[in-house]
Amino acid sequence: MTATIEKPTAQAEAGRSARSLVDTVFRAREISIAGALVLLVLFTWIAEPRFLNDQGVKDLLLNAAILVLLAVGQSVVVVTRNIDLSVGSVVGLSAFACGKFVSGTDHGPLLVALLGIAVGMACGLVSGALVSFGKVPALVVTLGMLYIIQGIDYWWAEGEQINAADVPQSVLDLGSGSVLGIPYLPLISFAVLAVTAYFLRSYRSGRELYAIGSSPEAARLAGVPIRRRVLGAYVFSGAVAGFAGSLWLARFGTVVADNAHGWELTVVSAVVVGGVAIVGGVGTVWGAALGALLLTTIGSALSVLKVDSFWEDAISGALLLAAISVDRIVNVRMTRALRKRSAR
Amino acid sequence: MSPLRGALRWDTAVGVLLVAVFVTGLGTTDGFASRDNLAFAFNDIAEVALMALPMTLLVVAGQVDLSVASMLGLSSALTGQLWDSGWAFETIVPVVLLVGVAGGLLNGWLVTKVGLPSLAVTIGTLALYRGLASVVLGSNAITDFPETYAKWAVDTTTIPGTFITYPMALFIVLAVVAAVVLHATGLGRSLFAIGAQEDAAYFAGIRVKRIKLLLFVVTGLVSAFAGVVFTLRYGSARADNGQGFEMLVIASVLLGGIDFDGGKGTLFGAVAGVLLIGILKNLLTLNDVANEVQVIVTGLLLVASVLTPRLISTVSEWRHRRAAATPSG
Amino acid sequence: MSQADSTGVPVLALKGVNKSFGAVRALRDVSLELFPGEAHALAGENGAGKSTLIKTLAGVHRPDAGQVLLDGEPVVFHGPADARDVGIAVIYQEPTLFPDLSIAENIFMGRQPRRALGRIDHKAVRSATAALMGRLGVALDPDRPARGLSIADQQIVEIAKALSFDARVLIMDEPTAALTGSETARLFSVVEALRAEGAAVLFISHRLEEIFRLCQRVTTLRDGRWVASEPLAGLTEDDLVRRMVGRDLDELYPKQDTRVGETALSVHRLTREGVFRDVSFEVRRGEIVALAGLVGAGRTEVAQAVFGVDRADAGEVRVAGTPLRPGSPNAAMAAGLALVPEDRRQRGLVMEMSIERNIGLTGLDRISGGGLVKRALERGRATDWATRLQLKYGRLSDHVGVLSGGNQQKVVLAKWLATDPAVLIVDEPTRGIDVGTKAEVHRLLSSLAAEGLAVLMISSDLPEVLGMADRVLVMHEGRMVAEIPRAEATEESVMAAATGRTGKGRAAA
Amino acid sequence: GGTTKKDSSDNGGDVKATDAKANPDAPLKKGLKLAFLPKQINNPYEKIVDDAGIEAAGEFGGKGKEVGPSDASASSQVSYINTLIQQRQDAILIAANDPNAVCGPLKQAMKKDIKVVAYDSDTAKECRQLFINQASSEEIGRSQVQHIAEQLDYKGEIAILSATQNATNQNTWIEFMKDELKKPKYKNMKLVKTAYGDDDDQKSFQETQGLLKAYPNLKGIISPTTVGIAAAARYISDSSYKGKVVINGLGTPNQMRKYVKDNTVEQFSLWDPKKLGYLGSYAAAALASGQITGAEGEKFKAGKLGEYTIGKDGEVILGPPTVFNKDNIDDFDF
Ligand SMILES: Nc1ncnc2c1ncn2[C@@H]1O[C@H](COP(=O)(O)OP(=O)(O)OP(=O)(O)O)[C@@H](O)[C@H]1O
Ligand SMILES: Nc1ncnc2c1ncn2[C@@H]1O[C@H](COP(=O)(O)OP(=O)(O)OP(=O)(O)O)[C@@H](O)[C@H]1O
Ligand SMILES: [Mg+2]
Ligand SMILES: [Mg+2]
Repeated sequence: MTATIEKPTAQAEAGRSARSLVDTVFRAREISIAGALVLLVLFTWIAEPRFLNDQGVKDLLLNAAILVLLAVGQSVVVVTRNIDLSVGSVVGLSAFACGKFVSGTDHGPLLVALLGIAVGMACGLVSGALVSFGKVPALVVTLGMLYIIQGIDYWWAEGEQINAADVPQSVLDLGSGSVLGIPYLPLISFAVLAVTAYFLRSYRSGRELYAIGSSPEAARLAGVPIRRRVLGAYVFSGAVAGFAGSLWLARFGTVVADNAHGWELTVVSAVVVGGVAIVGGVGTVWGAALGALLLTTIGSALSVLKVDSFWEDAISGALLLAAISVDRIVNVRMTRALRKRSAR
Repeated sequence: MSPLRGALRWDTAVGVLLVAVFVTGLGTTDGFASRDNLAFAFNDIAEVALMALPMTLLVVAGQVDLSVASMLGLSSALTGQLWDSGWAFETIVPVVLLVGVAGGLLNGWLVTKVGLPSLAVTIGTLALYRGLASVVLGSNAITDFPETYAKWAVDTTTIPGTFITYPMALFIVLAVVAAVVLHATGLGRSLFAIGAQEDAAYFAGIRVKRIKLLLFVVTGLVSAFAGVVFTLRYGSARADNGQGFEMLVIASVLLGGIDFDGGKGTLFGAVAGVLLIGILKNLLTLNDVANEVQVIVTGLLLVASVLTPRLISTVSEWRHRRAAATPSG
Repeated sequence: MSQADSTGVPVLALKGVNKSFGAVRALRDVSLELFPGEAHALAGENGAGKSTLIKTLAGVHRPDAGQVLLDGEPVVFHGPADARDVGIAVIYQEPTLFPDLSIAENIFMGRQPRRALGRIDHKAVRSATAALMGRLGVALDPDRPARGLSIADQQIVEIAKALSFDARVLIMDEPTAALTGSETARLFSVVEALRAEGAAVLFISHRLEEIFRLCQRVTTLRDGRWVASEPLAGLTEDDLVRRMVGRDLDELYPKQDTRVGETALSVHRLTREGVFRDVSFEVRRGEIVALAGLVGAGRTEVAQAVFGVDRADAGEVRVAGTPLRPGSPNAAMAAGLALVPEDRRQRGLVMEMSIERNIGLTGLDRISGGGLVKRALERGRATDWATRLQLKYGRLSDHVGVLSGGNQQKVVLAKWLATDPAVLIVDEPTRGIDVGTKAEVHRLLSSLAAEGLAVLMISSDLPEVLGMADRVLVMHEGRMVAEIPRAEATEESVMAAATGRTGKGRAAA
Repeated sequence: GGTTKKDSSDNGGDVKATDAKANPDAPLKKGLKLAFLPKQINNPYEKIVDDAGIEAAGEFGGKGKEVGPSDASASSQVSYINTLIQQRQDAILIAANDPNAVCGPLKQAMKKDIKVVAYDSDTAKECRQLFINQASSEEIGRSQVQHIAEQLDYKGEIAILSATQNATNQNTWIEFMKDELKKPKYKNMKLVKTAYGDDDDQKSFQETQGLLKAYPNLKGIISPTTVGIAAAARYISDSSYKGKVVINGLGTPNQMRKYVKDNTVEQFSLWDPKKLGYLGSYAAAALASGQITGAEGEKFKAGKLGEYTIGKDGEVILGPPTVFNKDNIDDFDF
């Protein structure tokens, strides 16, 4: 959106040292976000040591798990120069569908997860088909889908609430259980994250997603099956959101129709903070996951630091702005330094 | 073919749809046509409509401001807090508008000087301004605004003999101004150029950054003013006023056929989009259509807004190709 | 001399192809045959339909009528992938790279060598790219992202991409437009080698000497119609031009003698770290000064810094004696500067805007009255310049994007000439422009100079530089290395300076 | 100069339509149209109330319906009031998101002889004829503190987990809680923080987390909102704080059953939301039929609930809340 006029001028013939510097610049995003995260955690920990006790670490990971998952799904779409604003609604619908499905039964977690994924995939399929085959702007379509899915969810729920008491214990255990002290949820998110990252890096279809986002026209001429890939990205994002919905049920036990209402902007900001360019083609799911972790950690840190709740929003907004500004400024500085260095 | 294509442009279609919905309402729904109801229906969307105007210009220039509703909330909270601490209303309004300008400057500065994408920046300021609103006012709700001013904002006061309320009248005036700026001035041309191809606009000597900054400032200003209108209209200043309006504003603008990638759209379309959402909501509510169904209708309209023109052009292309394939004399 | 046997079955052919875009009939009943081991040239003016023909062969466009034949059998390509899969490699007129991806990925997208489990073999991708670069004799780092490559380097990546296919048919749409002599020579030797291996080649260029150098046959198009297909042996350049234009061509490089006036533009010790250093020169009224150099010498960057789109780190620019506020294109325009940028698609034009609005964009205050844009003035300005530059268009309200490459270039020129500048900087002004129009543009530049305009012309086209310039400035690796007066400017002297072997001419201060 | 708050201490007129005479013997009219306007449709608690109210309307031959926004914001209720006026309902029953924002339109409604009854969360007094209070606000507020104090032996730090920062009923109760805490017998107890979960399950959950981490010595949490208490209980039940931190507040038995049984929560309280809706429905009908006008001291019959008397400021109190614990929770289903 901001095609900056000041362009990165790296000399083609620049030698090895400059090249590794280039690498650093391009990886700076992940590094600076990780740095910010570490600083934040350290600072909070010094102020309140209980922040990092067993329960504290567990809470941090648990809080981030679902957002990380959604950010991973969203990045895959954003990388193709599209966006999926319907994720919040999909999580809501899937969580409610799963809740309705298990309530009063003893269905196991596997079945619930499958149902959630199926619901999410269905939603992703519709959005994806509209975007890829209808060739219509993703933002409008998925904003429309946000409303449509939400409406369906409300209409179906009719104000009903699924309570933890109705949910089978095996499902709830998925949300609260752990192995070796690490809760399942973050482990699941990490697994999805790692697999997605590897796929995006090492498979043709993964690289093609970046190609589409970087230049749709060039992708078309290179024979990339754009429609199929974009559709795939949406189905994946939908499936991940649906899966997140079933995990939501497992974690919180209580579901109503408007779970995750308004999360789309949080997810998008996690992705953007994590360095995935909103215009596509750039960024990694690792970055997006770090972005999500940073956002949830800011929230947790503020409440641990006893910040007046009236200040919480303002501070997290300011921190978000600071994070992306500092990152951008560092990046610009480094590019400029690089240009001047290569003068010699 | 070209006049046909003109008639099938989406913004025209939204206009036609608006009239159709209106006429249907007159014919089928008791109480819809009453002056009270029309005045109310229009006034009910006054703030969203006001904010949609600068938003249209922003989106045409390829930018977006998601912080408008938060600015509305901050302005409302500030109005309440200052009023409560005994300030004169005549002093409060300029101060609040200045805060709107400052908020717009911050958005614009981060976008133009720091070089961040506007979507990211304004997601941040969305949280920041809303947060400041709750810092200012906490959980208080301030009421008792002066009747001398409040009466101009409510739907029971209309321009005599019409159903046009004063916020609506203001909207009409500003809409005309915005339409002229966008479609008939050099600035408007520049906005389209910036939205379509920023580099080319910059190389053509257009002051891209300055114009963007200006747009954000105007958006902040109008949002702050919308906050004052909102506060007076409901007679209640609270930190969460107008929460979630940003999506409504964006939805209206998009519904009017403004291309989110920038460089395309008409102000007429945006206005028609806003009014359509407002009228439709009123009509459906009057007919006891449940809220969830209204939500679905909004979504379907949005999808239709982009899908329909697409379908039309596909069909006409197809027909054209068939015509071209058969040898002509 | 060619081992092609024109009586055999063509690998790829078009038969009776029609293609229209709305009201524009880009191709009418066009046929073409490509034989193995033969280089075939496609000639025609701007907008004749050459690129459209190529896109039809490449599966980008589907013909409205007529057939594409592969090995004599009719085929239907549903997309570029289909054409690619049967061994057709295409270099399009406008480079189409993925700016965010590395050069290596750009070349092998969708075709990366794979390891077990279908995983990409990143190492193999990189080494294959390095090999290709070696073959083309350029030192581009395979891991470097494509963003920020100069147009020439982008073109080289495109060429490498096409070569990587080991294709049966290699189609090149003006691959040399942005290249200088040495790269072109290198490219030609690679193409020769491919041809010797039996590949069919289709080549488009507006530089006729290149056509004669590389090709054996030529097909000429005029206004979308097929004119002739014939062997090049026995043809002269004039014959070819007559086929293309339908008349004899006027004098090439119509340089008028002018009286050189006072200094219009003076650049003093301009520096942008890492790009160019300590560049000083002057351009006087009535003078055409050429800025020559190898690709990547920094000429474009100098022009952009002078015009203020880039900020110089040091130095000063004066227009008519008054220092220019740095970093402000707006101030530059006010002072009477105009810059026709090199990259017309990104920087020269707003592709989605109409022709008239693009031309009006540089003079919004001139076409406005009382704050409002006067449509009549806007249209008048556009009509005037479209006529003067012989622009080929449907309606002035059409998007610039639908014009042919050369006609787009004319719109960029129109847009800047309409500002009535005192100093005109043109960066590759005739890139992709056909011979007829090129002469037109040259005549225009000449007569404008005669009227007292100062022209700084950046060009990689050496004949153009020698034919048009009163003085030639030469840059080498970011430094001004020579200033050669017209009388002493020869191909050798300029090239010597450009490659750093400063012999003739006097070294710049 | 200028217009300041002092100049306009008395704004608007009092439009309360109490000029009409009440006729205690008037029969309930048939075919009355009652509209319930909850804080937000989709709020399970409000849904129970409204459904009960609609059912009650059926009992006396009226017709009830529920309309409302899907977000609990102050402004979104207003457009519904307007349409209800256009539809000429006989009475509007509203659980106000904001006591003042809905005032203007409600006054208009009353001018058009539509009766206005607030329930659950009050509007400004002059904007409705009756307020059906689930229990006296004072009693709710004070009893919350009394209950938790007993559980904690009058010692230790406590916190409150409320709904949104602006919820009227919540804020009124919290005022009374703070007042109660001033009494000397609570001198060893300390209210350390009021957190806001926005009646959002997930937010409440995280706020609970935050409270426990920020205040290591926290001994108890009062959550006077059904969403909040369930979320808090759920967090505690899975964490190491189980058995160490006391949760009390207002919740529904169905939501809390699991946590009472697994000993996370010992007790909590609530009135019967069905009765609240039922009473609201009858009160609205009595108003619309002219049995009462909303003046203090008037009496009306609320079907099977028996007779109620209108108190000060048009308030009708449902009755004391029920305290739920292990022994009685299985007797309730809502
Ligand atoms: N996508 C399109 N839509 C509409 N018209 C088009 C489109 N592509 C090409 N044209 C028109 O078709 C005609 C032929 O264009 P083409 O690009 O093939 O010319 P060309 O011979 O390649 O010219 P040049 O030498 O300038 O590149 C032109 O009049 C052009 O305006
Ligand atoms: N758009 C761009 N973004 C980033 N770097 C660029 C860009 N264009 C050129 N460069 C780099 O700047 C240096 C100078 O290039 P420049 O284009 O000024 O050279 P030039 O002499 O004009 O050559 P050309 O004939 O290719 O335009 C080169 O190393 C080139 O890679
Ligand atoms: Mg071409
Ligand atoms: Mg150049």
